[in-house]
Amino acid sequence: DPALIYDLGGKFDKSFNEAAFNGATKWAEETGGTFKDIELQSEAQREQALRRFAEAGFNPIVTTGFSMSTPIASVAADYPDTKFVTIDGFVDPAEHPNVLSILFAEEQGSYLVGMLAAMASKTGTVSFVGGMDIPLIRKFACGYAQGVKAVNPDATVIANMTGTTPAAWNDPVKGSELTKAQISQGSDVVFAAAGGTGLGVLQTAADEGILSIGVDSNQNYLFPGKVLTSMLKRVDVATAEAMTAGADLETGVKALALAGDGVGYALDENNADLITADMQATVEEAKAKIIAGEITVHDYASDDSCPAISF
Amino acid sequence: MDKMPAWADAVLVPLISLILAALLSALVIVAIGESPIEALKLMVEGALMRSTGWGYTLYYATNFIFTGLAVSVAFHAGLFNIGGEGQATLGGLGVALVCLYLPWPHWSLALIGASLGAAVFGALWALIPAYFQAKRGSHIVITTIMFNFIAAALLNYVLVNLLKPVGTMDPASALFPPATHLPTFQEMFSSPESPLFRGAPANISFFLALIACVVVWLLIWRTRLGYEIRALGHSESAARYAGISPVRIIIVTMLISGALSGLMAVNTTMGESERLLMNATEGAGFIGIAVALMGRNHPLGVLLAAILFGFLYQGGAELALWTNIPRELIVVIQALVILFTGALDNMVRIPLEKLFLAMRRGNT
Amino acid sequence: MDFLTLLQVLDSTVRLATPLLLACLAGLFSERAGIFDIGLEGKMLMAAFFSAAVASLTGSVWLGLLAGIAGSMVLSGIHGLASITFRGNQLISGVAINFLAAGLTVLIAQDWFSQGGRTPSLMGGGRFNAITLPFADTLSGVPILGPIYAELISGHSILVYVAFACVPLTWWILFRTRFGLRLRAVGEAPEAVDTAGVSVVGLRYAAVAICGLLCGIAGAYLATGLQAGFVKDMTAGRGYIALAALIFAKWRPWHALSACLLFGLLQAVALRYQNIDLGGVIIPVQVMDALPYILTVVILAGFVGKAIPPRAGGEPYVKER
Amino acid sequence: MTDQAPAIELRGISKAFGPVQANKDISIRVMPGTIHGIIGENGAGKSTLMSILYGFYKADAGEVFIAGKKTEIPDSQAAINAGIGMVFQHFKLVQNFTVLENVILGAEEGRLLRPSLSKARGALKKLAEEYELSVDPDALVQDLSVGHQQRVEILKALYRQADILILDEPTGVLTPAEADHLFRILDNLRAEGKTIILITHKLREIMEITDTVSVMRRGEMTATVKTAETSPEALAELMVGRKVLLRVDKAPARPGAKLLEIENLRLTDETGVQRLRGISLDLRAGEVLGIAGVAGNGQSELLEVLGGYGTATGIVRVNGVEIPLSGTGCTGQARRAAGIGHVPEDRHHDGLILPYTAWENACFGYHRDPAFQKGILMNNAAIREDAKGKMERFDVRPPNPNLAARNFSGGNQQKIVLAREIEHNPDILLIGQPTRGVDIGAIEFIHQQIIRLRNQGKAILLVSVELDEIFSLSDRIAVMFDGQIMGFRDAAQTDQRELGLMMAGITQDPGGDPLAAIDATLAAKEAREAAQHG
Ligand SMILES: Nc1ncnc2c1ncn2[C@@H]1O[C@H](COP(=O)(O)OP(=O)(O)OP(=O)(O)O)[C@@H](O)[C@H]1O
Ligand SMILES: Nc1ncnc2c1ncn2[C@@H]1O[C@H](COP(=O)(O)OP(=O)(O)OP(=O)(O)O)[C@@H](O)[C@H]1O
Ligand SMILES: [Mg+2]
Ligand SMILES: [Mg+2]
Repeated sequence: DPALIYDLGGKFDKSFNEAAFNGATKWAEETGGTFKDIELQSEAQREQALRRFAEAGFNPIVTTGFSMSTPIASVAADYPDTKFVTIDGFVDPAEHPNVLSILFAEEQGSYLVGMLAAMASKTGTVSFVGGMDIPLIRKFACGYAQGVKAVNPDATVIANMTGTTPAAWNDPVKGSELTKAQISQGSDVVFAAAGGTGLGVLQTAADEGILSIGVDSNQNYLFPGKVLTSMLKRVDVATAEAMTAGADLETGVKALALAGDGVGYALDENNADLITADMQATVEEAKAKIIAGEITVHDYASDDSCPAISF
Repeated sequence: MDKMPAWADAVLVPLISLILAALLSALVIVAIGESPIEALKLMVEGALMRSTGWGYTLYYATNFIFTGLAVSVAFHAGLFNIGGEGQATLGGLGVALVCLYLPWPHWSLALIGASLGAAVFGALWALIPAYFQAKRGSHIVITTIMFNFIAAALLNYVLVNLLKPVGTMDPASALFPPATHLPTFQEMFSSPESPLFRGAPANISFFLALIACVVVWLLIWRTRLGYEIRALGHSESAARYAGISPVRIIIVTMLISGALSGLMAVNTTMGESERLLMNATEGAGFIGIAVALMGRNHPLGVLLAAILFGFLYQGGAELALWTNIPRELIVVIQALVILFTGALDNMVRIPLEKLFLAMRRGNT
Repeated sequence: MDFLTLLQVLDSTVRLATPLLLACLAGLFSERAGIFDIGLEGKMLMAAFFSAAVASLTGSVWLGLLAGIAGSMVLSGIHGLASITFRGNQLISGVAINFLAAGLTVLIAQDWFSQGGRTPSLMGGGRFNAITLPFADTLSGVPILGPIYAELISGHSILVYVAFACVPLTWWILFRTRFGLRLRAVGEAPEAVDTAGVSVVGLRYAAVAICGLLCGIAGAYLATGLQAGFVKDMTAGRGYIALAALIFAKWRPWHALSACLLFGLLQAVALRYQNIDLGGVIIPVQVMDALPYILTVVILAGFVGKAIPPRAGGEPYVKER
Repeated sequence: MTDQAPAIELRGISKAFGPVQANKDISIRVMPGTIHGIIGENGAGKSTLMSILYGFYKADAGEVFIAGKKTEIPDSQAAINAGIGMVFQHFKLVQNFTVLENVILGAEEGRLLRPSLSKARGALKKLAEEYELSVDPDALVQDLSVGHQQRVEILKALYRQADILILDEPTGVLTPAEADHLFRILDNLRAEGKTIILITHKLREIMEITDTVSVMRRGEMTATVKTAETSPEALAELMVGRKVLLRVDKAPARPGAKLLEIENLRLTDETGVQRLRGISLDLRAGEVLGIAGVAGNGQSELLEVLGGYGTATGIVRVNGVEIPLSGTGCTGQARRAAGIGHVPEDRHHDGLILPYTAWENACFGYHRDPAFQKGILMNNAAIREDAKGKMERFDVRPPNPNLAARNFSGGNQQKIVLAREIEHNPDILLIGQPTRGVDIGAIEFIHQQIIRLRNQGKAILLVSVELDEIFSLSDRIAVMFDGQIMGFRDAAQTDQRELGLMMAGITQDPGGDPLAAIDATLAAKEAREAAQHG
């Protein structure tokens, strides 16, 4: 059986851990298989969970979050017959042949929703709310800003972070205030990449009559007609695929990008009225170009810098 | 003359309180549709019946010993140091700087250096609130709360902008050089014939924590400084009468307290993760308050309470591994343990005292 | 900063200050009666959960409010039992209550709603909506005062007005009524109250109950006024900040208002002005994030003298040892 | 008289605090319109018995009859309803409330304060006139002198229309003038038919004012007698179980070298009030200089400055060497090193750490002494041994150094402090209120120790509000008033009246009734302080 280890944010973070859970559930429903999962509580449990699951014979062991890569690197050699998957993390395949690293090109998905934001914006000012100031969140913000500027080079992108303690991921009240502050600075589309805090952002955007953009999972349904789109990161698909492959999982490094729909933007009945055919066409064109390599979206993590916005 | 024998107060009361907490926890487990007996079995087996379980229990306990001692030392001077979290955070920074930027030939030297780094950084982070309390009367509870937030912001900045290696996603420092690797219990106690503590994070800093317990005990009950700290804690006016300077004691005590909190980072940052993480303290500073209060501010009590909390953490991890019980159940159990052993202890003590008194009357 | 921005910052200040203010007044009642309470955080959290849960189940925000208050008061009852009846350690009890609330809210939420420790988002009658005060629209044209009235004073949820009304009410109760006199006395010298023939236990329970009530409103405001649902740990340390404000205010109602407004303002400013560019040097977001806390320490050390808590505070009333 | 029901009758009252049997089967009858005294050693159970009558503690067994009717007194409210008022040994006042607020607390008229306050204001005015009990109704209690605080307690009881008034050691903290005043009030109350129970350690007071007196020992009532039919000596013997020397025998002083010289000592407290206004005095080896004065006239501050924990200006020389009065050299430890021992007035507050054991307290302030060290640690064994010796020599009971200080009676606590300071063999000993609240057995012992020290050639500065004590111990007497010394007198050549006037700030005998003159100077002093505050 496969096992799934969620990052500290917990199984139901309405975000990428939840996406992994959904993917695993879908896999279980479709195949009738079962999987084991655990929500971590502390840093030290990472390695513990890996070892306990490996010893108990679970295979593959799928993990979410970049923080799992280091523990996997130190455990993998002890269990050569077990396959480990690190979603968002990177483990050198040369050293650890039994590990699959799945990396998402979040900047590409963010780029597309940034374009949508710029097109939907009437004021020329759009904004971003991040949970904590960490590289991953900057990566989102950077891609987003690039997309915005691609459509409207004069647009203003306001990027704010919620806080510096773990509470930053669960403070919808602060998210809400940040959104209000951004609205008063002219923003009329806000992209939230902030876990539970993001709910406050989406809520306030809906209350105040501006558009919002969800993250990781499709969050369009939360406020139908008020969420412009969601930046999708198909952790669910990646999880389900890994589980389907089972013990025969191919290891190495897998980059999930726009090509192959590893990332993308959400279009469904909830936001059908918000995205005009024109907008969709423009975004699809950009998407094709990115896939074709004609447009390169800069990845913040590659050199810790961003051409479109400063942190 | 006491109302009941000391052993009853020290053993019987906490034991009965613990049982009450366990019973109530069992009710909660039943309420969410699981079996409390199974849960208890899992916890005990996972945390205490295997050496690896102990390896985790003691790893957590190490953290709580340091923060618990920190809180209790301050308490003896009448100071409520809620800032363990921030001081431990800064301690982590100290450890990281020492391990990353100084060349260490051997782990033993690195351990000394890192301990110093952790203690100094933790102490300095406690110094400012201490100074304001001593000189300006600024309430240390407020200032230490504030310093927790400030420490988090500082660490966030340092990690993301200064310490994080370029191109990595983790807001964490680079791995420390191998020479700073501290011996784990596995390396210390395992032999090929009898593998022990496999993979457990417990490491030599547990013994550092034990030493800290002894040192704190000596400090508080055997040194002049400890005598003066306790005197100030009991009565400021008497302290002044005896020529004990409140300003000096407040500052020195908080430096010691901050250093102890900071030392926790040797266990987490150097011993376990071997790099500086964003949230390495994980609330241990707050658990330290509960541990200190439950341990009645005595190092032995702190040690026992820390092990109890270590057990809850590790047992909780086992529950999370093998059942569908949400991890918050462990938080509830912790709450009940704190409540019954720490705050509702008189509920047990008063009837017991009556019982013992009646027995004594009956005998004489 | 132009006038409109100022108004918006102040508006944000009011919203951020309201939960602090309610919790701070809650703590004021309790601590004035000699019961220290670091469990404000937990009570608010409990109330936030139950108000959102019941509001979402019944669709009535008022029933939600009642449920939130009830949840908070149950915790108050536990605190009272521990610190009044069984003369336990008030700090430990408060710590335990914070843990209990953090765990129970998520546990129950998961059990009831299976949405990962959240309540469903509240719709329509499940939330407190902003109230537009009379003439707000007509007056908004009046220079200066008009916008102040329309933007700043009008347009908050009813609980905000309740919170602000609680300040004079608290003052009046404490300093103009018999109950207030006795309450203050029991926090200063319980033996004086006892020998005057008044029940120390009764008064302290009353104070703790009021504390629960106000924390209940604070939590309900977070989950059903400011937000539309409960998210785990959504109080995010506000209980501790309220405690700081209480000490800052030296346990006085009007000062509590100033202290909470100050904290609210500092936060509002920090939220609005992240990444300030000072001629090339960009102040990092972390500095702004920490600014409210740094300023608090500076103000405390620089301008506010020593805060002396109620004399009997934190000590159980023990007659016979 | 005989057919009249007793105002109070207690039958078979027993009370245990855990293992301590504080009251054992106590019965007592007090007739209406009389003053009944209760005496007994520290810890005999006097306060406990009265607290039971007032409903503060609940008796384990026994019955209470008020005016012949069996009355249940489960709490103080019941006692108040039964017409009982009590002034506790340790006042039960809210320090930061006004007098008025303290008086109405628990006896308010309605839910709102204003009506109660104005009614009480009127009532207080009447009571003040009726019983000479004037206090400023709007003053904060913490600003009042102990004597005035006691008036507030009495007013509280009278405001509740108490017919039975219990006073627990009321004169322990009063000056002779204040005590006389109190007794006049008690006389008036008795004349009105009220019943009064008076606990005191002072036999003179018992003889002076009571009608009947009971003696308690170790929780039991050992005797009840008519005051007129007994004598102080007999009572003392009943109380302690042996003969007690009620007077101090001392040889004439042989003063030697000047050990302490003080010139123009001044101190202003943090509220801006001048507490010491230019004190100058000399103290010689082998003499006791008694400082008399009403509490709150700067005596405490004088001791604090000399003891090293108050900063002042002026010159102080010890053995001819000037010592610093502020800064780093001004600490308690520096003073001890300079040969000054200090028995502080308030043992609970300053002199002892109540949760510390007796042995820890026995080295308090001397804990840095090299004899008590073992390397970097304290030599607890040595300290304990040393404490044991001290406790034996000073007859501290129980002689158990491991017992916490709070578990000793007041007299024994006092002995621990005295032992500590005296045995360290200081050249100069500062002693504040050495016998406050201590029973006569202990008083006898403490007085003997002070005289013994003087005879060894030490210099002793004694501060006491008890004129009796000042007279029986001092060789010279200085009177302090309002931060100044009104004058020095030879103990043999002055009398209570002259000192009493000086204590009120009057150096010249005005003749006639001194009370008016006293009131005038006191009013002037209060006005000055108020002005300084503002
Ligand atoms: N609240 C209490 N709890 C426990 N023990 C007490 C309490 N109050 C008094 N005791 C004990 O009861 C005994 C009698 O004390 P009590 O205060 O009645 O003595 P007392 O005669 O008033 O003494 P003193 O002359 O010193 O005022 C003492 O042994 C004392 O230790
Ligand atoms: N609440 C209490 N609990 C336990 N013991 C007490 C309590 N109150 C008083 N005692 C003890 O009772 C004895 C007598 O108490 P009391 O309060 O009468 O003090 P005291 O001897 O008169 O001292 P003081 O000099 O302060 O008047 C002492 O041993 C004291 O420690
Ligand atoms: Mg007494
Ligand atoms: Mg006494």
